Amino acid sequence: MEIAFYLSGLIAVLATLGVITNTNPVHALLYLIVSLISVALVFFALGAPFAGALEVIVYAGAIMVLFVFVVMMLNLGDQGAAQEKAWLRPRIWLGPSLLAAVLLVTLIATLWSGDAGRMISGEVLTAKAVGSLLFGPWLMVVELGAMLLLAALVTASHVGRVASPDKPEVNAESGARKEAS
Amino acid sequence: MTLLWLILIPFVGGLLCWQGERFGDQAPRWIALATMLIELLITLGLWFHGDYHLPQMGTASEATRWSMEWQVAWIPRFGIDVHLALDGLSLVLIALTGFLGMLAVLCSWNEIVRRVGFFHLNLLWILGGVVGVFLAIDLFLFFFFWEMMLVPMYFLIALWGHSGSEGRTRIRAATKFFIYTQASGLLMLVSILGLVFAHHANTGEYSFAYATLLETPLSEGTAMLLMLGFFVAFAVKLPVVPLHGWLPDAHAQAPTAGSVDLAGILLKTAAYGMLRFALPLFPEASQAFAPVAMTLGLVGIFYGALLACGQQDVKRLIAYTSISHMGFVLIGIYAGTELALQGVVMLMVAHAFSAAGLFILSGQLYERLHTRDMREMGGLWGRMGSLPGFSLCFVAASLGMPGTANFLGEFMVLFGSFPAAPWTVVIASGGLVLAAVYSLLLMQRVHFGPAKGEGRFADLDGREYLMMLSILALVLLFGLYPQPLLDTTGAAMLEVQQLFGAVAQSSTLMTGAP
Amino acid sequence: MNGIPMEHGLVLAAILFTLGFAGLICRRNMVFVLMSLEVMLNAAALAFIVGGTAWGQPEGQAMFLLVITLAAAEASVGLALLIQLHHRFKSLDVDAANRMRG
Amino acid sequence: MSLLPLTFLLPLVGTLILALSRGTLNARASAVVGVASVGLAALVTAWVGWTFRADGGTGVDMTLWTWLSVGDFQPAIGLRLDGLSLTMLSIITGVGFLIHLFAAWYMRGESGVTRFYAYMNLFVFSMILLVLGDNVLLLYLGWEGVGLCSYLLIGYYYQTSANGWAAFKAFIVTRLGDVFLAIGLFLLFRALGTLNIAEILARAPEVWNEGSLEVQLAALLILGGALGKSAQLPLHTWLADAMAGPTPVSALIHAATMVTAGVYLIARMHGIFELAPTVLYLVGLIGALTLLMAGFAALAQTDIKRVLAYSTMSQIGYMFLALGVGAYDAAIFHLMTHAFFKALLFLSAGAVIVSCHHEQDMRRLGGLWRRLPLAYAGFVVGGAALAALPLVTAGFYSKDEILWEAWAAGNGGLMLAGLVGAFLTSLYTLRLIIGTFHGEMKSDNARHAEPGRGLVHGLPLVVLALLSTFIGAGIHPPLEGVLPSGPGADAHGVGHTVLGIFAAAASLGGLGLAAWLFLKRRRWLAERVAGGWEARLWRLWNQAWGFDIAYDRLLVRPYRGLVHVLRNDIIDRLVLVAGWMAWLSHRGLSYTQSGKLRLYATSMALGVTVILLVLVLGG
Repeated sequence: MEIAFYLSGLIAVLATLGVITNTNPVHALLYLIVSLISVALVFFALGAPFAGALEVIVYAGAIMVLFVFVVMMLNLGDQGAAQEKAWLRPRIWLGPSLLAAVLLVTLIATLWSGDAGRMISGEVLTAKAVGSLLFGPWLMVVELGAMLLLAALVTASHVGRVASPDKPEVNAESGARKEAS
Repeated sequence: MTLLWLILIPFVGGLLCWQGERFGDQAPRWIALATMLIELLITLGLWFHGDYHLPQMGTASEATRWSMEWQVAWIPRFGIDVHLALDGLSLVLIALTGFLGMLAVLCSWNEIVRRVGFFHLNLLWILGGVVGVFLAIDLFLFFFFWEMMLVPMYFLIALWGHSGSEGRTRIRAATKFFIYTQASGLLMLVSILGLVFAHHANTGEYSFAYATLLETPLSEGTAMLLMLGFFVAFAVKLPVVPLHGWLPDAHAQAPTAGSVDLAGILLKTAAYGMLRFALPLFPEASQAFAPVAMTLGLVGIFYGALLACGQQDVKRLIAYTSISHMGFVLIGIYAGTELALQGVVMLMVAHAFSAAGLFILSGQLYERLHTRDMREMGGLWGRMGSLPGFSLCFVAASLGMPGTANFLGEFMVLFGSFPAAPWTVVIASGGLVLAAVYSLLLMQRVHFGPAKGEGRFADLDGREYLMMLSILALVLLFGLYPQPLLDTTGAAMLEVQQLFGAVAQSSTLMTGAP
Repeated sequence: MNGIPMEHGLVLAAILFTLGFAGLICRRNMVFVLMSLEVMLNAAALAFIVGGTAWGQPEGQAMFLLVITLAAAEASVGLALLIQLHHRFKSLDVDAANRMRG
Repeated sequence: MSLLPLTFLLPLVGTLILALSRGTLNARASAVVGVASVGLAALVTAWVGWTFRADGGTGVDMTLWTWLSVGDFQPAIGLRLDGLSLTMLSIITGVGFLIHLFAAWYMRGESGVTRFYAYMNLFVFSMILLVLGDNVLLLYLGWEGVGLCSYLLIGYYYQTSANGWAAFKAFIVTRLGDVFLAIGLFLLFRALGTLNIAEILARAPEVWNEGSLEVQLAALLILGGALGKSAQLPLHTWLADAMAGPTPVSALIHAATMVTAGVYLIARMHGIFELAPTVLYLVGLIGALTLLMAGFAALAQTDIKRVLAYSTMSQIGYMFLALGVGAYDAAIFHLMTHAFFKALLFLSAGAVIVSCHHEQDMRRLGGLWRRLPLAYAGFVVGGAALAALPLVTAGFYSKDEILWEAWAAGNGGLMLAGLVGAFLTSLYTLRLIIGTFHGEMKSDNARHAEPGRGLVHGLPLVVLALLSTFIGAGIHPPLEGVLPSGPGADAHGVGHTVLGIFAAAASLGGLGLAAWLFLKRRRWLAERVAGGWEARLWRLWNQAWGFDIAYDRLLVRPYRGLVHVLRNDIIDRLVLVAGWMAWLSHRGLSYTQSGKLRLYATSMALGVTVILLVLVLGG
């Protein structure tokens, strides 16, 4: 079980590295899916099978499919990959990576400064426990989540329209700017 | 209950004006006029039927301090009440508000043609806020009305103002006015809260009531800091010189009614605030601060007068004269003798009349000449009927010609302050010469000298003539027979004097030097 | 067989989060930015799960559910924006959409 | 019930009628209202004077109402009639009526006559209040009121800017004096706790020792007020310019009444000055200096009215001299005779000016004595009185008394100054008459002079001419008991006669020298004055010793400079610096709003890192 945790953890880290360094969106997406599945394995190893299942179904399944659709719809060709290469020069990524490294070090240092020693035994917390929690005391939170999803649905369907009727809006905005300045 | 109505009438009247616009442009004007007339009549009724002499001032207990009171809880958790009370001082100032309100409505009769209803809504709401300030004795309520006045005034300047020269737009003037007064108002809020917390620390109870806070014991440093918060808020509104920047712009760019209200009433709320709150709440700190305040008053007198001499815009000139006159008010307030305080009331009333008169006249000049630039005037005496004559009278009032109320005000302040601070008074008297200089410069530049053109302008019509004559009559009446006014405010001023002067006797700070 | 130390799980979450963050600030292509965001959200979710299992409480998984909801909402709105970006600027460069600079 | 209030209420009613008429009154009706109100006031004054005599000179005290009452501060609108105020009242209404009457002739054909009479009546009203007020505040009301009317009347011809500025100057300079007076009043009230004049005079000796600092200061401040109003050194510069007003105004305000208010004030407050002998001596000294300074200045003027203006200053200098030696009654007596003959001179000058189509420069007049006999007669009689021609003129008696009192007080220096002044007076008076009425006519305006006709023209001149002779000197102001008698009052001996002879000699000597110089040696004089040091001296005298220029350099220009520097409100600009800084920081911060998403994320991460680091390292 520990082996499963460490192994899938390693795979997750490597796959994520692949996500952020790859220049081809489709390849990157595949790496991301690998990363998500290995995290799902981590969940299983930790004893949260419900979460692991959801991770696979929702994350690696639904959300990633959405990404794939979008990438396919935009039809990013070879010159896209070339541009990605141009954007990914060491001069550009070195600074941010350094900052990220510092952040990581700080985070780990923070972790170690807290009280350590709690072990995860891997006892399984079943979907039943989660369900009775969610539809018991956390009912409000579930409803809020539902609202959030609804709002996201409305927003996405509005924003995502390609022929949005906002040409006059742009004009109005620039007009307002002229007045203010 | 009458007191509540005094506040509500302008607000309700304002809403009626707003909606009355549906029935044509004349409707809001008549409604506003009627509203202010009712307000004035109620006040005068109170004046004639009430007794404001209140002889037993020595034992100033709650029962005798106010002539009328009205109280209802508002936010009990913090000890905030809607607590209104009336004494002679508030009565006089509310009557003044009513009268000047009528004048403001009358003088914008032909001037305002756009959005008439909304204009009168703003105008009346300012006046309602002012009345609230004069009546509120709950500090939170006071602050509420204090801030309440600003918003409609902002709109009044921003929407119906005139743009001045050299990039002095009305929006800028309005914004400047709002920022100055709002920022200082917030400082006052901090002071009020500080006072309330100090009281809470002493007694464990929250209270914003004036009478309760009056007895809060404060350490010397705290009292000074809190007093300064109040002082700065009032000093901006008065205005005291380093903080006067908003006034010339706001006065000059506001429509005539706005200038009349600003100079006539809004400035008086500051003096009222000092008399009602800053001095009685912090007598020791105020006493210690008095030399500084008087020096600021002196600076104001001379600075305002000097700047008035250098202006080309009629309304800016008058605005700076207000600064100069308010310097006398400040000196009188902090001299703290009974005579000086009564003089302050007198001067406030007198300045309200004379400044209102001058502003209305410059508004009428503007209607005829379409300019406020004095370089384009001159030789108007024979060309405008009786307008120059009235200008002369109000200029004379402004320079403190005896027989006018301004003279009595200034001289009472000076007579009263002389025992307390002789050198201050001696220097301040020099301001009388400068007052003559700027006042006569106004006459000389506008009405005397060779005429700049042919033909005559329209004489004052009946409305304008009546307006000017009524102000002039009041100026002369209070100049020659001010006793009814003085009797009314006497008790209130005596109380301030006792709160403030009691400290003067015990402290050795005020031995003469300014 | 005494289980996994909680710190190890959290360190894993931290590494994933930092990697996602590095991707977020390195990449200019909005597709990658959105993917990096998914990684970061996923890392946060992992931290919840680790916490929940370490104490043996189901709240960790409940929070995970919320995070996943959030991620779904974010992904849908983000992708809609991506389409708009592509449509308007003919580019996926997030820096192209900087009209809101002061 | 005394009729006393009517004396000032009638002019007030006149003012109100004229002011509120809004142009409905024509010139004739305005004149009728204006003249009649003062005429009625003069009649009432006569009645009041008669009852005053009949009552044996006890006077009247009337309190109309309490002006205001706050604590001790209780000035009343109250009147006090005694010998002094009755004298002044008679001069104001009597001479004032004659001048109003003359003005009806002078002002015909002018525009805005209604305004003129409104101001004139207001002036009479204020002046009467000044002399009748029983407390200093009411006196101050009148004091400022006459100043305002003076301002308005000097600037009556408002279309010319210079007139307006002359009026402006007159008001500001006198206002400067008024401020001193006001401070003096503050001091008096603080020390004595009253504003009533009678009480002030009664309490002053109780509170103050003779010569104490405070009383000296009070006297000095009151003197400051008097100097401004009476155009004495160093506040005298306004009077010559004040001649810009219509001539009746100069006669009434700037010769007969208002400018003598300072003399009245000092006489009224004599109790204070008695306690401050140093200041009293200063009064005399200033009077002597002014009379000499103005005498020389009058010698070098070419404008008729300016000659008269400087002579007025000089004559008031005599009055101050008299006050300075404690001869209050002599001062008031001279005030009265001066009012007669100077009003006569001004009205005659007015007659000349109108007849000659508003020409008032001596260099363009001359030879008018045949054409304008009445004006000439007025000038001769008035000039004789001014020059104090012995025995026959009123001026001789009053001036002689002043000189005698100065001598009797032991002030030989002041007396000598008076004698020199008398000599100068004769000199410039005859110069004026010769220059205006003799020699050849020097301009068309003079050649086409049209003599004035009618009763309103003739009557005032004749009456005033009569009063300027010894007849006027027969009127003795009823001042006993009001003012302390002078030092030489009861010592009319040989010395007085000898001094009278000296004074007569000075006067006659001046006349003789003037006749010789201006009739026989005119060309020689003109040559002398054309160049060299004489020309410089002439210019100096013509500029009245250069006070105007000095004041302009020392006071007016720095003031204007200061105004110019401050004009844009420096403090406001300084406050705006705060706003400017806010704007700068806004610019700076808005620069960071680059719209680059990754920068925002980076800065956020930086923040998180820093906070965490602080927590880790700090905790």
